[in-house]
Amino acid sequence: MTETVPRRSVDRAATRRWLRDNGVHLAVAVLLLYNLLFTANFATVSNLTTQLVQVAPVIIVALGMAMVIGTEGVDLSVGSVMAIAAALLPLYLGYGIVAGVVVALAAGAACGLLNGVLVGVVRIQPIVATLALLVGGRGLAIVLVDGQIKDIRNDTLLEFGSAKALGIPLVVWLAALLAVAVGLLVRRTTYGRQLVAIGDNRSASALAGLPVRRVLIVTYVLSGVLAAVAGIVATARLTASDPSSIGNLYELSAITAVVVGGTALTGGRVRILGTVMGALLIQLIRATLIKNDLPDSIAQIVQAAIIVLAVYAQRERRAGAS
Amino acid sequence: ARSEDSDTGGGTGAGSGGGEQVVATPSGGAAGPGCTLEAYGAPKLDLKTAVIGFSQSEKEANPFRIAETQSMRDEAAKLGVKKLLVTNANSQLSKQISDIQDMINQGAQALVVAPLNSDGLEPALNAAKAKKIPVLTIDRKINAKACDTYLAFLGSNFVEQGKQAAQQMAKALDGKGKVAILLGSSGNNVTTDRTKGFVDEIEANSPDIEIVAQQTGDFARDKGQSVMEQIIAAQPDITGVYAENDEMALGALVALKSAGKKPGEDVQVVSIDGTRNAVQKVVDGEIYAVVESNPRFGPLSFKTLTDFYAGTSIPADVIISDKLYTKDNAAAEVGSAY
Amino acid sequence: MEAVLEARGTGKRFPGVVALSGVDLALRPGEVHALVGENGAGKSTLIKVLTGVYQPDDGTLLLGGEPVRFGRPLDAQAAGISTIYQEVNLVPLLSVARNLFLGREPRTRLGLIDTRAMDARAAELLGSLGVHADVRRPLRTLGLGTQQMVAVARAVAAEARVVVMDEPTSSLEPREVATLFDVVGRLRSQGIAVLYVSHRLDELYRICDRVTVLRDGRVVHTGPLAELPRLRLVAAMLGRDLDEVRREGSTRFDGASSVASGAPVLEATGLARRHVLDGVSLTVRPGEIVGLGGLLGAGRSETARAIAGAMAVDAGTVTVAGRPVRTGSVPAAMAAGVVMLPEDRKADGIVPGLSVRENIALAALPTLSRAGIVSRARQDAIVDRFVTRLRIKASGPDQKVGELSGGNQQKVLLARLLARNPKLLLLDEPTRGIDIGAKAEVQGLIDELAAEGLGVVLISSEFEEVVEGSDSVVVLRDGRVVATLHGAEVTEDALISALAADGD
Amino acid sequence: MTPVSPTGPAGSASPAGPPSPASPTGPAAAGAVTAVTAVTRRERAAGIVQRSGAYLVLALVVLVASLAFDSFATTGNARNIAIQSSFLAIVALGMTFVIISGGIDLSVGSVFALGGVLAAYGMRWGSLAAVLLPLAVCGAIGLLNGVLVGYGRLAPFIVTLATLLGARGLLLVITDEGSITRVMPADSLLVRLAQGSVLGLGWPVWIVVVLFALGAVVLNRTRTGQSVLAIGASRDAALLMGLPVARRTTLLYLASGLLAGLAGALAAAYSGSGVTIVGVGLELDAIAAVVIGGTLLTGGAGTIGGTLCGVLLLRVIQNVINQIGTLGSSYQSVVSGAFLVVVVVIQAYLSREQRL
Ligand SMILES: Nc1ncnc2c1ncn2[C@@H]1O[C@H](COP(=O)(O)OP(=O)(O)OP(=O)(O)O)[C@@H](O)[C@H]1O
Ligand SMILES: Nc1ncnc2c1ncn2[C@@H]1O[C@H](COP(=O)(O)OP(=O)(O)OP(=O)(O)O)[C@@H](O)[C@H]1O
Ligand SMILES: [Mg+2]
Ligand SMILES: [Mg+2]
Repeated sequence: MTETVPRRSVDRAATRRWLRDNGVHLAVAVLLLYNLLFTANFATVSNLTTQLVQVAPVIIVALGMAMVIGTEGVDLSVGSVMAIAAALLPLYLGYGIVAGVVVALAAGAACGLLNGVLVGVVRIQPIVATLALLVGGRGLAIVLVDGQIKDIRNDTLLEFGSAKALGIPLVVWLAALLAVAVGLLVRRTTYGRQLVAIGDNRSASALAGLPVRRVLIVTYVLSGVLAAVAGIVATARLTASDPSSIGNLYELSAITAVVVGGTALTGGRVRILGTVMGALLIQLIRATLIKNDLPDSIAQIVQAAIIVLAVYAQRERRAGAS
Repeated sequence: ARSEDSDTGGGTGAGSGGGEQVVATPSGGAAGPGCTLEAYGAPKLDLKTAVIGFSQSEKEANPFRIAETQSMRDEAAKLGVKKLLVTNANSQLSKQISDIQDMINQGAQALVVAPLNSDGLEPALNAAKAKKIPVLTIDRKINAKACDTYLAFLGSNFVEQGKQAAQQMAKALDGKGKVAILLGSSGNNVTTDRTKGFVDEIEANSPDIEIVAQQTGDFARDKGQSVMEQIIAAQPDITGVYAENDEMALGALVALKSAGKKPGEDVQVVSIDGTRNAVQKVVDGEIYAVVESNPRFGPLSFKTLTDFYAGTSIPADVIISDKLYTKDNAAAEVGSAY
Repeated sequence: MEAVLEARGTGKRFPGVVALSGVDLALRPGEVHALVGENGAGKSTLIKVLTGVYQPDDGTLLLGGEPVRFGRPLDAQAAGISTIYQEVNLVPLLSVARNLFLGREPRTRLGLIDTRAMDARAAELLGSLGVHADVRRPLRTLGLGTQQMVAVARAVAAEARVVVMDEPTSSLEPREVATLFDVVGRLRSQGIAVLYVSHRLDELYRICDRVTVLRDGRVVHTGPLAELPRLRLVAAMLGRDLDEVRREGSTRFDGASSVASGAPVLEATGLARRHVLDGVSLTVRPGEIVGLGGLLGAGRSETARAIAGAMAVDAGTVTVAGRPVRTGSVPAAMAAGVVMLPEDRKADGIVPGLSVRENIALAALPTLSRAGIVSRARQDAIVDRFVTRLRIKASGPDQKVGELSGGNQQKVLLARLLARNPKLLLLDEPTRGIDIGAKAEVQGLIDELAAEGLGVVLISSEFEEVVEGSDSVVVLRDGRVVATLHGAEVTEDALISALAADGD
Repeated sequence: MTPVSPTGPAGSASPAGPPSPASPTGPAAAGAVTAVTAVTRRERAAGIVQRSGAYLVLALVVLVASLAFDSFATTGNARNIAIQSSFLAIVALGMTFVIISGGIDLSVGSVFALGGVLAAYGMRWGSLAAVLLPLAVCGAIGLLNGVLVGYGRLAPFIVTLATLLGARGLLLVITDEGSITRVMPADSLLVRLAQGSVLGLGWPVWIVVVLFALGAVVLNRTRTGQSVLAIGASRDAALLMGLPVARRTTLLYLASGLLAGLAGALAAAYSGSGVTIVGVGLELDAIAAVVIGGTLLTGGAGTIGGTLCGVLLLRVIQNVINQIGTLGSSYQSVVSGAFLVVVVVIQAYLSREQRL
């Protein structure tokens, strides 16, 4: 009797921990299985490709978001930054693809710098610091192109938006590549480890002599650049630059992906694979709802329910205080 | 900055140079007795010395709103109106209410309002009424008493637009096929009306056309694209797409092509608005037809106001006739599209 | 005699650790019961089980003979058990008074908090404990010692049947300690049971009636304290044999003050900051251990923080090995070879979510990595070295530091500093909350490091430690240096009279 | 308890024994005390500036605006601003408490809209139902948030993000995908209340005044308020101090839901119908207002009055932009974004932390 009690409790703990770390993978698997079995025309290459292509920009944004959240921050401005990048792209494509891309990325970096300085130096709370750019950024983007939606005619860019390598679209390759890169950055580099430490206990990190400000600024800059990349990807796919709608509500999708992926908003932890999976989960949910032609109302409710379930499955069951 | 297309392809839509609006229902007519200065009880006014307020509903971030606001500004300038106040509610109803109240407070003597929603502007309109300030609502009718809460309504009939689109769709598919609808944003009257007009017409007159999907694309191009991609993957055999605005249609075209479909041949696309980019696609034969929804309300609004102050009676509804772009006229008219 | 609170066969497991197994503990009314054991023995865990913070995996709790289950701390408090947890657990942003009465504020007829009455009672309560602070200011503006006293006040203010104190004196001055013992005595005379955890053995012998010794989560001895001589107690705790223990003195410092020579490693002059420091100067030579003497709030921590660049100063210069160092910047100070062990381990020290390995490597990361890539090999080398040298007790280098016992956390922090191989060590309460075994080790280590030529600044609330540890002592009061003792002058009496002499 | 006897403790403290408080330590302790109070006075001053930062900025903006535009400093305009701010203010009040507790409630925007639609829906059974129905449903949503955050220990951000979607979905269900807008009869009590005014100020404004007064009292003068502050500052500490953390947390989100619902119902009555497209992005406005008002998003500190200032500031900016009268919509958002930065930066410098 007394023998069994502990074992069972330990087992339960183990299960809980497994769920906590793999809940999102499980959820993705389940949803995938469901669709493969019950949704018409789901198990087709073209369809699966579509899902990957659509999720690519979300993943790219979510990677930056994961790092920012790792520092116990959040970046609400990513959507607007995407729009700014998208707006600048056609304005400079005239000088060639490189010029256009460089300018767009530079703009992303600049936006990130603004956020980073507000958060790291002026020490404004991330939500509000980045809220400003969320509000103003899109306006700026629209001003840049005075409200016009410009068609993209640059073949290299269009090619990038549609071409495939080894049967997989370039944009998907890009997203995968960036995921690996960010993964290594966080796990293997000095910067990455400092980032996590700062997110966990800022004052201790400062006293340990870590360059807190620099790390924070770099993180937000990276988030900005990644958002810009996503903006370019989305533009290339759309074959047009539409700053008024590109990246709308991406901040929420990205945050959801990160959190559903098991990165706590309290910082001190960055899970890249989880984030990617989180993004995939959201994508699958949306796809499922559209393919079964559910009305918007039901769609939103179901989405809400699944998010809560996914997060609940992997909640931290702390023993209590301390 | 050097734009890729220095010739600003599709860039000049904003100008008021394009096609004037044409009134379909003439003065009086079905719209009852009409409204006169006395009936409304507004003070006499000379526009040249007047402060006019224009309350725009959505960001000037899509061709329609840009053209609409621009044509108001241009016409005001043309007539030498003393001051034109312009506000924009950024799609927030509460803001449109305060916008109107603010303009009244700044001494606006007549108001032109592009309502964000058919309901919910009561406090603002009451404030205007209390000060006997005439209010013209444009492009969207509000649920209130004309010549009382507001002066009159100028604009298109969205249900009618949907109906026209349906007829074109029927023609394109000669009465047979599977159609997907790209809805506008949920809860928006325009969405509701354009859907109603289309669906009713199809059900009434084209029993063999089946509506297989209705998903929202939020009036945005990228959403139109991603939703379309999902729909094609799920139902590769659709033959028609009805987009409730041009932007979603343009997004859909991209999706169709990347899925290896030939718009205009495998799939027929019909949409509403008449933006230059869309009309160009009609010329290229990718879109079958575009029902115009003309945003250039400047001239008509100020003409109506001038008439009103000149003592003419204004009908409650001044419905403008919506032009139709098909391969027959598109090439000729694309220049006047916005 | 019937026990008020009793734990039977208590067991508690954490991932990778058995913190408690089969622990029996009975608290009788009117007794002061000592709970002792090495760092990580399970004292705090037992307390948390007793007070409803953790749920035991096995065993039962009896309250006045009746089985009880505390789902959360609130239940335990409702049952008349009030607790002072190991790390100060109060709300720093709230005022002192509100902290004291949080959850049981005096209320007016309208049911609203009676602020005036509350402040008055708070001031009285603290005054009776010798703390004369403005009770309306935020708690965080008080020194850690003072905060500890507030926690004590809060615990005794609630009329309780059992009062649990987990290392309450670890950050207290002799003066406060004495006050605390007064309180304990009063509680005992009122028939209240007190569970008392401390690593300061002399304290135990002064106030405790019975003792329970924990080792590795098991009870190795229970009984009247008087019948257990000090050495046996230590032996029981450490699980070593008597003579081995006998060889070690009360502190490991060799009294012989090494004649420090050579150019000063640290020269701090005229450090000043409004209301906190006013013109503190300090010189440390290689191999010299300089103690900072002072009472609570004298500004010792501030001095250390100023030198370490952790606190901006209005005036004053810091020179390390002849080179001036930019003040107010920790990285600058570290680059110059100055490192500090912060006073508040929980808030300013550990990074709880990270592993032991990462916490140790944290400050040295740049030196452990090539081209920004962390070299796992170098990291492990350093970590292994210090884990063994400091006898850090963890389930492995991958255990989260947040899960370590207080003492082991402290050792990890020391390791982090040493990994930078610094020129000057600033140690603010280095042995706080460390068991005598570890304490001796740490003290020995400090001597060792000094012998290796490091300069050391030592802050300790234990006069004995300061005196035996330091070659010279700088005495502070109200942020001013009031005396400096050298070599032979360094005695407790000298220190105390220096403290007493009024500076003007 | 008896004060420490002068010699007793000193004697027993250690063999040598520290100086007895009576003589030598006396000055030392006194020293500490004087230092302490000195610090306090400075801190008080700083505290006042910090807390009134929002007030100062508001005053400044109003001053500039009144000088710049002659139609700004008019009673009519003041009335407008007051009534227009009131609905956001009610939402922001709930948000303030949630944020002080270290949480956040993103669902308020949708809940606000849902409240309005339900009010219009309930109107068929009279004004009372038109208030109770939204309160019931929105309260339930708030409760759900609270339980998931308080007892389930889920991240508030994500939980309320989910309910943001859910509430919007629910709204679409009861309005047939948003195609139905129910009108509220102008003669009904609720509408007359929402649109009517006393002493020149609209009823909603008075409701705001009352609610905020209550809010301030609850926060500063009740045990609930104190525990909210404690939870926000350190959840663990609050737990160890024996506060009913989970229950309090739940209560907060419930309150936030109720307030958002109430605001929605009032706004609907004010605008005469349950419009489906309102409330989008309202949560961000509320958060901005709260933070501009000087409340820490990290929790543990905040003021009710500050939030009111924050709300007014946001509205005044909008008003000023309209006063300029010719700004394009995109420029408008650029301006408000830039303004947000300026305000929070000023705030940040006013409320500088003394410590590192
Ligand atoms: N939350 C936790 N998770 C995992 N392990 C824990 C946790 N808390 C404590 N432990 C482990 O339980 C053991 C006992 O820890 P505890 O804090 O009770 O020791 P202690 O006797 O209080 O030591 P000290 O005297 O240093 O405070 C230690 O090995 C510690 O690593
Ligand atoms: N007994 C007390 N009463 C009121 N305030 C105090 C008291 N003791 C300390 N303080 C406050 O704490 C502040 C910092 O004290 P601090 O603890 O850093 O000094 P210290 O010499 O390092 O003492 P400690 O040994 O606690 O570190 C002082 O400026 C003082 O305001
Ligand atoms: Mg302990
Ligand atoms: Mg100190």
